[in-house]
Amino acid sequence: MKKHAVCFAVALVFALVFCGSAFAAAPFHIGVATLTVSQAEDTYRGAERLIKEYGDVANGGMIRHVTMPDNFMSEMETTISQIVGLADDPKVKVIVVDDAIPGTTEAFRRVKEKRPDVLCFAGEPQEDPAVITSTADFSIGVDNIMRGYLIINTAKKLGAKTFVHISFPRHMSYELLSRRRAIMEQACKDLGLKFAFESAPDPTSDVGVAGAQQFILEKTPAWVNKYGKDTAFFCTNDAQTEPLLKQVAKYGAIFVEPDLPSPLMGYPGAFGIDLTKEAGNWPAIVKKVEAAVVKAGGKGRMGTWAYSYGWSTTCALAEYGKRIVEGKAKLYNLKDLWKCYDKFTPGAAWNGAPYFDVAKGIKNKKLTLVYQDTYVFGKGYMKATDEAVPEKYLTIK
Amino acid sequence: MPEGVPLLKMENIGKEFFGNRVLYDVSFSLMPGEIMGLVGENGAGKSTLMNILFGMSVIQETGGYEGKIFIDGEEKTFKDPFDALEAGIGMVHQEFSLIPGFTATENILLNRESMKYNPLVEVFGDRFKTLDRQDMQKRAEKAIDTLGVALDPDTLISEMPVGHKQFTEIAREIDRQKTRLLVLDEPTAVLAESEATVLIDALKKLAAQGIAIIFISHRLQEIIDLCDKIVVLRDGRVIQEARTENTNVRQIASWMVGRQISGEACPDEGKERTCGDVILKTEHLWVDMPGETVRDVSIEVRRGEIFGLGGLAGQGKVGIPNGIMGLYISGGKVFVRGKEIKLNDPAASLNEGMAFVSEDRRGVGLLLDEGIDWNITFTAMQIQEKFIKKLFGGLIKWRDDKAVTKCTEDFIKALEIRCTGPKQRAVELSGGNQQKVCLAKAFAVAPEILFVSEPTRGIDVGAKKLVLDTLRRVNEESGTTIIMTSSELEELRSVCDRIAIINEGRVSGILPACSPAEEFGLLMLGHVGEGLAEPVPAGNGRC
Amino acid sequence: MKEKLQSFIENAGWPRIIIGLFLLSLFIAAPFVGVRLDASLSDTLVRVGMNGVLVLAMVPMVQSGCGLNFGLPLGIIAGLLGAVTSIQIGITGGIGFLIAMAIAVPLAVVFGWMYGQLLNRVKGDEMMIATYVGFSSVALMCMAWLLLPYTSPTMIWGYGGSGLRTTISVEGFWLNALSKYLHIQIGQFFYIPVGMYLFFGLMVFLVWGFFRTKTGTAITAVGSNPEFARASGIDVDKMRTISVVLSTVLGAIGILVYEQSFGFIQLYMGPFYMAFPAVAAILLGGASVNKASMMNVLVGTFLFQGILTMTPSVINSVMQTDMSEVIRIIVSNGMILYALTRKVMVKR
Amino acid sequence: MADRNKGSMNLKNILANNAVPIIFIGLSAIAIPISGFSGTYLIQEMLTRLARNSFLVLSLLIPILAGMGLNFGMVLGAMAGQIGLIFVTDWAVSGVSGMALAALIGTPIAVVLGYICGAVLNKAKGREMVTSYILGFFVNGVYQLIVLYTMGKLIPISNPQLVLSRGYGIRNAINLTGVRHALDNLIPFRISGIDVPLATFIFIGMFCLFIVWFRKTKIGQDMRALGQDMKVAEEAGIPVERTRIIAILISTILACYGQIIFLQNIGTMNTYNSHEQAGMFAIAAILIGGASVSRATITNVFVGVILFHLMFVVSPMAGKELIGQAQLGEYFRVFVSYGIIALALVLHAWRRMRAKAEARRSLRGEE
Repeated sequence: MKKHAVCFAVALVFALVFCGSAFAAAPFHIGVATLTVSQAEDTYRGAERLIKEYGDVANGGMIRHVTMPDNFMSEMETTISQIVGLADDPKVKVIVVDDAIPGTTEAFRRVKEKRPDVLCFAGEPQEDPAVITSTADFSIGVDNIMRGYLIINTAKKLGAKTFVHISFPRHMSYELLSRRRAIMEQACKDLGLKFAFESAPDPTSDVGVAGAQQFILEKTPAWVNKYGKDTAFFCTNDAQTEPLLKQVAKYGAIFVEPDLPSPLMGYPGAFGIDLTKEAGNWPAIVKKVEAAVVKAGGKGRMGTWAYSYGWSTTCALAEYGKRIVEGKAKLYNLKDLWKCYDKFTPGAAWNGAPYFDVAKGIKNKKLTLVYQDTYVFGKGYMKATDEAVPEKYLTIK
Repeated sequence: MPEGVPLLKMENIGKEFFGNRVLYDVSFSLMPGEIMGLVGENGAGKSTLMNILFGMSVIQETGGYEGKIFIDGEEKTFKDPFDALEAGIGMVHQEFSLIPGFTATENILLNRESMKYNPLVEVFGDRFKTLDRQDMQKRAEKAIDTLGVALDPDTLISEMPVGHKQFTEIAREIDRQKTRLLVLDEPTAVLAESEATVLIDALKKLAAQGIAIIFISHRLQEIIDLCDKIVVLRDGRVIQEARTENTNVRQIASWMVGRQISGEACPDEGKERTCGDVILKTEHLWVDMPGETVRDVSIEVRRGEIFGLGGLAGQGKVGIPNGIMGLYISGGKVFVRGKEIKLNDPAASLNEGMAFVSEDRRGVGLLLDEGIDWNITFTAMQIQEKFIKKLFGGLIKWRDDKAVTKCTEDFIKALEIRCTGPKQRAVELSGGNQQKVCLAKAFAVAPEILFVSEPTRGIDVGAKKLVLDTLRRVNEESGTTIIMTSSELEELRSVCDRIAIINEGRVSGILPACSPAEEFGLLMLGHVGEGLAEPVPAGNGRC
Repeated sequence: MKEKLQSFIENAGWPRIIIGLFLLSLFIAAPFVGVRLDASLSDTLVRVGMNGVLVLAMVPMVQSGCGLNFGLPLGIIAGLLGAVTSIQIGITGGIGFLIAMAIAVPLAVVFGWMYGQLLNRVKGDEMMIATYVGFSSVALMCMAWLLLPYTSPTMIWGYGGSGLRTTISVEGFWLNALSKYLHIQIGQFFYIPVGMYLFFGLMVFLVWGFFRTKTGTAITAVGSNPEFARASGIDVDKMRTISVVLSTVLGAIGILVYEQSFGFIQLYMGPFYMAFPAVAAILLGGASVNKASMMNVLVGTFLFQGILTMTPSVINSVMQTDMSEVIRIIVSNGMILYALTRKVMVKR
Repeated sequence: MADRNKGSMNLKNILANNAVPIIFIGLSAIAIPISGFSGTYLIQEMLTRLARNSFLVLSLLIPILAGMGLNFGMVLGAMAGQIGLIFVTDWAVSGVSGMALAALIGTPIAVVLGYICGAVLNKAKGREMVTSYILGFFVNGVYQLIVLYTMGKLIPISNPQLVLSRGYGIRNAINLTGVRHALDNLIPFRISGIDVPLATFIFIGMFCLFIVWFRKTKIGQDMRALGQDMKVAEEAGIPVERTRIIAILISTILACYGQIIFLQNIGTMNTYNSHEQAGMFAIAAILIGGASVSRATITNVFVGVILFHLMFVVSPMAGKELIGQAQLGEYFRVFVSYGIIALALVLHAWRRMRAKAEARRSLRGEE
């Protein structure tokens, strides 16, 4: 118990110091909920970027930032109360949740019950599209439908003959992930690649994250041997991406882009890249990562997005909400949305479209799927955003 | 003899445990309302007889019994205690079978609660009937009233004095409408005298209502006060059956312990034994050992002596070695060779050259899951660093398995331990061989003073002899002082020089082993001063 | 012959035989479904070396009667602290690894001692409390990882500039510090890290040796029958504490061995579930909650890691489904359950 | 002298017996003002969480009564409830009738699982807690096997909103719009801006009455008896093993209903994870409420739920406000919630040992 007591004593001192700063009046507040750095660094950094831009509520700024549980799959209650807690501040007009982990829908529902005026935005919803759009005013997801085709297309351009998709049962119960897998399989067939599915241990099961990563680490060489060097690997789990990148570079295989693309996704950890000087500067980060990847032997065979998807989306959603409240932008106007993206990601090419619900056969304007151009290290942009995706992939289940 | 059909008749009862005969041809009968006292030494067969009567599972599991039991003239066999309960036999065991967090009422009516119907019973069955607390209260009060004691039915067992717990147990048997025969196994052992008086009055009342009672006790005066007749068991045989008005405490005591072979009690008569100065002395020793509390013991033991500690079970004789060896919390003073030793520290006692063969073989005495070799050598290894090879100038104390095996093999040979080899696990040995292992463990430390507690309990005759002979030999050859605790007086008398009898945690007397058996019997029963001889001070034995 | 078989089954125990046969069938099936046998075998062997010391860390506490060490994360945390500090210092190669160990071991001793004091106060409930002590210490360390003033650029968050990353690569520091010594490479895929095995062997030897010393004997006796030990003048609490310290130290060393082969340091929630694979492995190896031998460690680690390596790839290739993962979970937890419900059997 | 001694003993005992809640109240008292939450929000949140969690926590009472410790196996019941909800959602039965139907479907599954759990625990007497913990993992695997591979294929599920578009397997999240707040809003009740889930509270109240009643039945009495002393109970003819199985069975069934109530309030279901922490959090709550592994009352449940969840709501915010980093609050919360369980268990073990020493002291002679 002593530990607690000490914690609190220390905490109390801190509190007294912090309470000193006065609450200056921002006209309204924006609530941002993200995961912690250990779960998803990029969105957390996005929130930090917003605080830098608009200030923390505690210091009279605009942004009210909270985090959601690391163990979010089973602690839905906490997620809900954290998000709903944001609406407790009467000045909050916009709530951005990124990643919109399970529980977000219900949290938004509760926010709306009390405060119908609050704009509820979700980034990268992990609940079913139909579920999240039932309450969120606007959501942005990574365009797994388009990417299902585009990743394969890019892989082909990079010289891949085989495409290996690594995942596990729990992830395959996600509608968009499961569909993407189906689309990839079809695209491989159409573009003349061999498709293979490999299963890996679930990091949330009894083996833990390390056990799951280890599996990737040791299996990749065998896979490269089995499928040949011209094989593009893809992995649905962030934690498993790290060892995969390391092995892909080492054994000379191909890696188009991570599931949630970002220069920070996997690369710094996999190659031990020092980014202290570049902190916060995406182009510089890309340059540094590029150098490391090229050095590791991944030149022209490994890619990602130049700006972090999670980071950009968190920032863009908050900005979009801010502009809507201020009357400078309109909800569902994608042009306004792209402007918000541009503010934070100068020079990046974005594309996207409203989600097409296969079951109902209609477009859902509340969920927009976006994607950025793929940047291959040592090769440059792949112009994926200019590529036209054949219609038929939109309806593959 | 009263007329009519006896309520209980046991005829030619015999019982063998693994070839070890404990009951021979026991017969007696009991009329309704009659109180019978059942007396005998520990191990005389009282408990086995009652276990047979009560249908305890241990009897069935070990091959049943011989003879017949008649209830109301009808032959019965009880497969389990519930059969016996059904037939109207209630038994109050020595250990309380009570639930501490329950009230007296709840315990009296345990699993026989009064119940009320409610509609949910139709769905879930009878166990979902609610308890009828009012009726339960009434029944409990009635049972308590029958006993005629002042016992609040709402008191929790955990908050009761021991006597009340005993009454609660008896009340439970009374509440059974069917109970016609009540067996009480040493009910007064835990009671103060005043409480015992109340209990005896209550039992008389019960008998007056026609309930027959079998009363087992070591307090002979109580037996005489309460019972109509007594049956004395010795070595599994009925020695005497008598009406209490025709006998007295002395007579019963001699029936209990008396043996024709009394000459054997002093085996070395005539042989001069030399004992040295006082090696062990206790002053006002008390030991907090549950069930064997030692309250105030001051004794002196001489070098080279074999000193016996006798007395009835639960009186504290076992507590003495356990306290001196630091296994239970103890106080007072203990001197070895005139030097006071630290109590409550087993290592200190061991370091003083004392060793202990515990009565609790399986609990304290053995590492059941380890081999014989470990069992024998462990203490010596840890305390005296025997069987240790010092490597790197003593930095590493390496276990010398060769020496361990060698030593174990020697002991196996010397003590005739029947086993497959030094590595056999202790749990797989028979009781007698386990006991030999325990002795070997003590011998391995080559002690100056050896405490042996109940060394022959639960082992067969052959092993018994070997164990006792070994003790004698060690005493003679190595001059080891032995302090032996035993519930079997004859055993003590056959080995020891002097015997102290412990009663209620105190020394009730110390006698030379050759003193007449009756005197020991009287001391055991707490009749201090009524003995024939005065207690013998140290040094007045054969030494 | 029949008798021999029977005694073999009795000695090995049915669960191990069943799992062993299952694993064997996986190995046999592997080449037919396009999984390389040599690579799989090599993977399994590497894993045994990596995880062996962590499984070994169960032994002292089991032997002293403290039950299975669900508090292993505590030792792992000590190891992690050693690892990150060593990287911070920046010395590479085997020396860096030794430094990590030199830092981790004293920390583990301190943690283990405190942990031992706690466990001595809760005799009988060790396993449950250990689980929660492990969990809460992991959460406490999560805060510490963010706040500790480490500055090495390879370890801290690239974007934020402070706090440690979830995954830290040890490449360029002491990756394969042990594994690379004397390693045998046969063909492209068969690889045995002899150095790591030697180290693991050394650890096994040290633990084995420890249990042959006076103190080790006393600890075993305490676990077998604390009353017996007490009657023989043993300080039971002290022996238990020693065993807990030893377990914790082995946990710290174990994670370092693991990391040098794995290539990454896992911080934050990483240690959270580290205890379970180790517990599962030793139970699978035939240990009970109060008796464990070196053989249990070796057999258990091999079986557990073998199943972990083989089921996803082979079953996946056979059935073309991701179901293998679910089957693995059922099998491994089923075995632990079996071990827990097994009556303590008297042999012969 | 003796009396005074007793008095100080009592105060010490009260402190020792309630150490966990006292520490918690202290922590909350400091943390609430720091977190900056409004009173209304906290009251609303506590009411909601009380309604949501109490039932799950109450399901722990009966195994404790029967001396089986904390039933980690209650996640089995939670899984049964979830299977019920999957079907109900598929058949689009909504409202209270939907919940009732879900309970109806869940019950037989819970009975089977509860029986298995009870039988397994009978083989692991004295190690119930660890065993039921592992059993939870094991059955979780079976649950995944059934829900992810057989539903939609072998077990017909027609609603495309539930089944993955690949044709089998239930999606990872299910919107329980049909039964959402069905019970909570059955009797609308609002007092000064705070919604009170009256019907749920009535239901919980009824269940408390059930427990009170259950304790008065023959079987309740039997459970109390064997909870205190299994051997004596057996000697008295109480069927020990059977009664233990019944205790777990009831607990599992109640956990099944509890999970349904929990999820109707949450509104969405994480198909593969919602149940995982049900046991962990319920156990944390009851321990914080002052219960021990061998003794628990209804009061413990409610005090525990309020304190635990108050801490849960407040600590991330408080942590954030204190240290200035949002994520530290999160870690702080995890630390507090696990640390408190460890602490509670340590205190209980320590207290039990003290009680044993105390009992032995009373055996000692006059000295």
